[in-house]
Amino acid sequence: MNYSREEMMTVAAARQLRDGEVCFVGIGLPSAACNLARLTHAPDLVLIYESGTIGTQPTILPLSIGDGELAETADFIVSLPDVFAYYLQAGRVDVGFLGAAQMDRFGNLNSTVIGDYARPSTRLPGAGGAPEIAAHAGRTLVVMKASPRSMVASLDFRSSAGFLDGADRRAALGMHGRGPQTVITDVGILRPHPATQELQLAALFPGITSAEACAGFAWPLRLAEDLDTLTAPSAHELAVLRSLQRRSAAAHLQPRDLPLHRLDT
Amino acid sequence: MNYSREEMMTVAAARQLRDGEVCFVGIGLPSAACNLARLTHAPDLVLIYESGTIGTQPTILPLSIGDGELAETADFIVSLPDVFAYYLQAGRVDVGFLGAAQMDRFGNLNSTVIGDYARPSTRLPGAGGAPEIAAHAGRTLVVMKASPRSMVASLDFRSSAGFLDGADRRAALGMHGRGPQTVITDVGILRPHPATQELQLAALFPGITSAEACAGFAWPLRLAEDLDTLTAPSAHELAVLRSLQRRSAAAHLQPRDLPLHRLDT
Amino acid sequence: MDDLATNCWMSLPEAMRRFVHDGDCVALEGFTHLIPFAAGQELIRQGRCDLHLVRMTPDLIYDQMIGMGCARRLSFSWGGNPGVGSLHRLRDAIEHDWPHPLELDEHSHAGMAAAYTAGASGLPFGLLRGYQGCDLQQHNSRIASVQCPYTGERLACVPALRPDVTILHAQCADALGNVSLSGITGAQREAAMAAKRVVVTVEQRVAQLTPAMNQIVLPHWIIDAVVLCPLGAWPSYALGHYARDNAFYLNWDAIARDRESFLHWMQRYVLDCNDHAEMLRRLFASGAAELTS
Amino acid sequence: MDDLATNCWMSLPEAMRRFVHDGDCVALEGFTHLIPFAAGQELIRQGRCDLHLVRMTPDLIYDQMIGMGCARRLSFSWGGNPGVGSLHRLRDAIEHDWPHPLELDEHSHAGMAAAYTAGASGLPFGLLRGYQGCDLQQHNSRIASVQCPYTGERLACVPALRPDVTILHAQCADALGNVSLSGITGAQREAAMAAKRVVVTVEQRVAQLTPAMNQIVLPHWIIDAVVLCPLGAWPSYALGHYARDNAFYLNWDAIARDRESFLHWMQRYVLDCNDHAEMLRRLFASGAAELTS
Repeated sequence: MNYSREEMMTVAAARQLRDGEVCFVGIGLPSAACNLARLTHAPDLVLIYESGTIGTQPTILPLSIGDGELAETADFIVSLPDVFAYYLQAGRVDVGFLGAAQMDRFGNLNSTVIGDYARPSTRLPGAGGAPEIAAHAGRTLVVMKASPRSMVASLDFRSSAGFLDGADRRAALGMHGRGPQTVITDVGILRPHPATQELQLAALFPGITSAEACAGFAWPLRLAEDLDTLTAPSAHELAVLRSLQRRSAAAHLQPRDLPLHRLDT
Repeated sequence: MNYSREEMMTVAAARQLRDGEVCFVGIGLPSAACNLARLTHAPDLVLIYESGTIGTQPTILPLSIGDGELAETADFIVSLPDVFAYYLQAGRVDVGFLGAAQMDRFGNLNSTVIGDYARPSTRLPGAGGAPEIAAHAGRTLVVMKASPRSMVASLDFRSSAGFLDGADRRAALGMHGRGPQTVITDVGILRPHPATQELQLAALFPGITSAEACAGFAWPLRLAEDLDTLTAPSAHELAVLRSLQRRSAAAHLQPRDLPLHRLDT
Repeated sequence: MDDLATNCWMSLPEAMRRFVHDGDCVALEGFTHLIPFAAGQELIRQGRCDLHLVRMTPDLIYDQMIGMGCARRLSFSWGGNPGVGSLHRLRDAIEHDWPHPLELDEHSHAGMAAAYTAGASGLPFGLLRGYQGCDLQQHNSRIASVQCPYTGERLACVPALRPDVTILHAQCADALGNVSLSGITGAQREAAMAAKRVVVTVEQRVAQLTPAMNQIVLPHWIIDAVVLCPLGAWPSYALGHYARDNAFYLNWDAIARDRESFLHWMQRYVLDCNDHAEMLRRLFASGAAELTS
Repeated sequence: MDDLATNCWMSLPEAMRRFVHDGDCVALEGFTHLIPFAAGQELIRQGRCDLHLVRMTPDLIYDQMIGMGCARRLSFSWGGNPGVGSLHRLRDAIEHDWPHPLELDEHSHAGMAAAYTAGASGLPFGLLRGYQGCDLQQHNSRIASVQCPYTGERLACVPALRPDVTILHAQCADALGNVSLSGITGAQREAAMAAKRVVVTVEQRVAQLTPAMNQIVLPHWIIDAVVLCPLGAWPSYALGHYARDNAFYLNWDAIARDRESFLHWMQRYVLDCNDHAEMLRRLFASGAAELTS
């Protein structure tokens, strides 16, 4: 069965999630991956979107982190101060998702600026929830396509901490979470080396060579000793994912239904 | 019209409240006074009970600070952390009520122990909300009967701060509130001296002499230069208060209606 | 889903046995409303001891537990019988070490609220403008202070409360164990979120939680046990189900004032009863009316 | 009561004129949901300038205000077009000082939430475990730290946010001006409680507030003005009333990418319209469809 790289990424991310875990979900691929997991092997996955929706079970993928769909299908909703203090900071989140414009070999991320902070060549949206997701989630999954422009030797700005300079510097800062345990790219999966914590290629996408994979990184990517190849998406995984995306696209295409008549009252 | 000392105290307390003020109410006489004010000259008085009920308009006086009546007649309810942080500490309360077992000449209060803290002769309930009500309410009203056992030269324990040792020591501690601006006893009303902040007799109950009043205090009570006499409760004040208390007593005497049948399910 | 449902719903004796151990730090929260009396009395029946009890307002339930020798230590902020007067068993423990000494960790309400909030937030301490000009911090070395890095002013600190187990009573829960409380909810949410384990007794098991006044919801995955226990807050109350038994609160003053009458009452209505339902039936049988109202 | 009701209900132009002044620190809050677009656009119409804008997620409304020169300073934690990409006007201000320089006070979401909470609580600073190993605090000297008096560990601090005025959009308010928000409520309650003045636009005026999902209520006595403003959150949404206009969010990318097309759009749909209702009628008249969907 044919599948795209993006589909393989989504499936690979979904497979990282274990049933019953509590996930702090981001928009886009993480949201697709979490809902794919929930609709396949992890029906009791608990999804928390940053907007405070707890135990959300959306039938379509949201376009924003605070879509009405997320509120309407949530077990309940809490305020932003509460979701960050009582859920994330309190250590009640097992898995957090992160993405960024740049990542370095220790999984540190930049989503703030390209260039100088005060006068950037490109101003990016900023850190948002990332610094504390990176610190407090039991583990984080980073989702980013591999290219030398994004997988860089040195970040322009560190928006959120991965393993810092490696070798347990992270634990020394007293962070509860175990950091970026898995990085899902469009060529394969990286995991930290047990001792140095430098990210190394742990598994390749089917049909990708390690040379092709390494070309996506601006630093000399190390290969794990037991370098593996991921199983291709199953027919069931693809069917569920495509159905979810079809459903979502159809819903998002529906014409807006703004009750303009209320302006006349 | 005849009236009791307790009725005069309640009426005197009610008269301290101005329409539209936000009051942090305690159980007992303060609750009666606030509701009397609300039912007479201050219909838009906002009552907050410590249990988090905001804008409560009880039809009967509660027996506890968290009676269902307070919840059912509230505009809304907040949690205890919220009522203490967002309402009291944030300076959104105009008037707080306090009572205690002992008060000294500067309006400092003891509701913790008689005797030594570690091995008291009488253990009292403790401070509860008082330390922060005393600090943060715009002003406090203390309600206590006068007797040398309670109006003491020196407290066994300072549970909450009045004017401390006077002479603006209070302001030096950075407290938002202006402290015990009025003390309502069963012989008259005390107010702080503008300079020393020592409490002095500002107004007598009708029919009480200043000598009788002073006998209720273990320290030599000073009299204000413009010592006044309070107006006796009006017929309207008494009628409203008595009706409220009659209504409350009748409601409290109703037999309990515990749905014991639910034990069989 | 059925497995999950089966796992968290259980009987009160089982829940107390599995999740509350001798020596634990235990918070039975509820500010006047929704006080988990049935759970506290089951702990007495099971003879739990050496507990560090935590509650803003000890109320009758801790008077009973302290009088029956369950407690080693008490964190609290107001220890009276609301609207009535003293908690005589609490007083006897402090004043006369009966049945044995009780360590006190005494705070103000605002301090307790900040300590629970810090515990729920994963912070080591709670921050407040509080305790100014009071003697409490001279007798409780856990009340400290910290300097504001911006203004230089000193603010009070209290160490975070993190109970080993928090026990609540709530109006309802669904099959999965999602719990809903409404009305006056005190510091219950914070006490639950701060705890390592959470046990909740409820009035009703419902198919679906519906919005209610000041509703808070606790998700099933922070909760270890849910127990169906109608009237489990009596003599406290459950808004929408039954009112506070003010007469019993008044009556408790006489029952608890004297060690003998206290022990007699506890024997007859708690120890000699298998459960909360039997206690209520016995209390409200014709013969017992004089004891309770 | 009628006097009070008359006093707090007013028109949007009047509310903005009376309660928002040039140079003010202004928070228009709302996390994706209930963003007060109509109010922000009225501030643009009135030419308000030199504002210190505060919002966790600047969103399209601050892109518009910044692009029209209302802002001197921005406190924020995530400045993108959600699910779409950049806020081009925000970028242009930071990258090229257009229309003039913008000071940044940048935080994480958790830091902003703690800062609002501190402001609402009357504390001078908010406390969090945050910013560990990040570069933000090197560029924002307002992010500081404090030592825990119990454990010795260092925790991050942010100064309390206390806006001169917080502006919200809500589902409904009653005659007195008690306001009810439900659904995703972000940091709105904290932003309102932290503010010196509060103005709220609402979808509906109701006789009585009824319980709703995750409802928060703001009491009339902390609120300075309530404005009836149906669809006042468009293109954001009001749960129970209308959905988020995702197509417009997508479309904004093209409108705002270019200074000319941005200015043209603002002239035609904001400055040339008397109010939000006229803007919506013009936008959704047949001829304008290509611009918006």
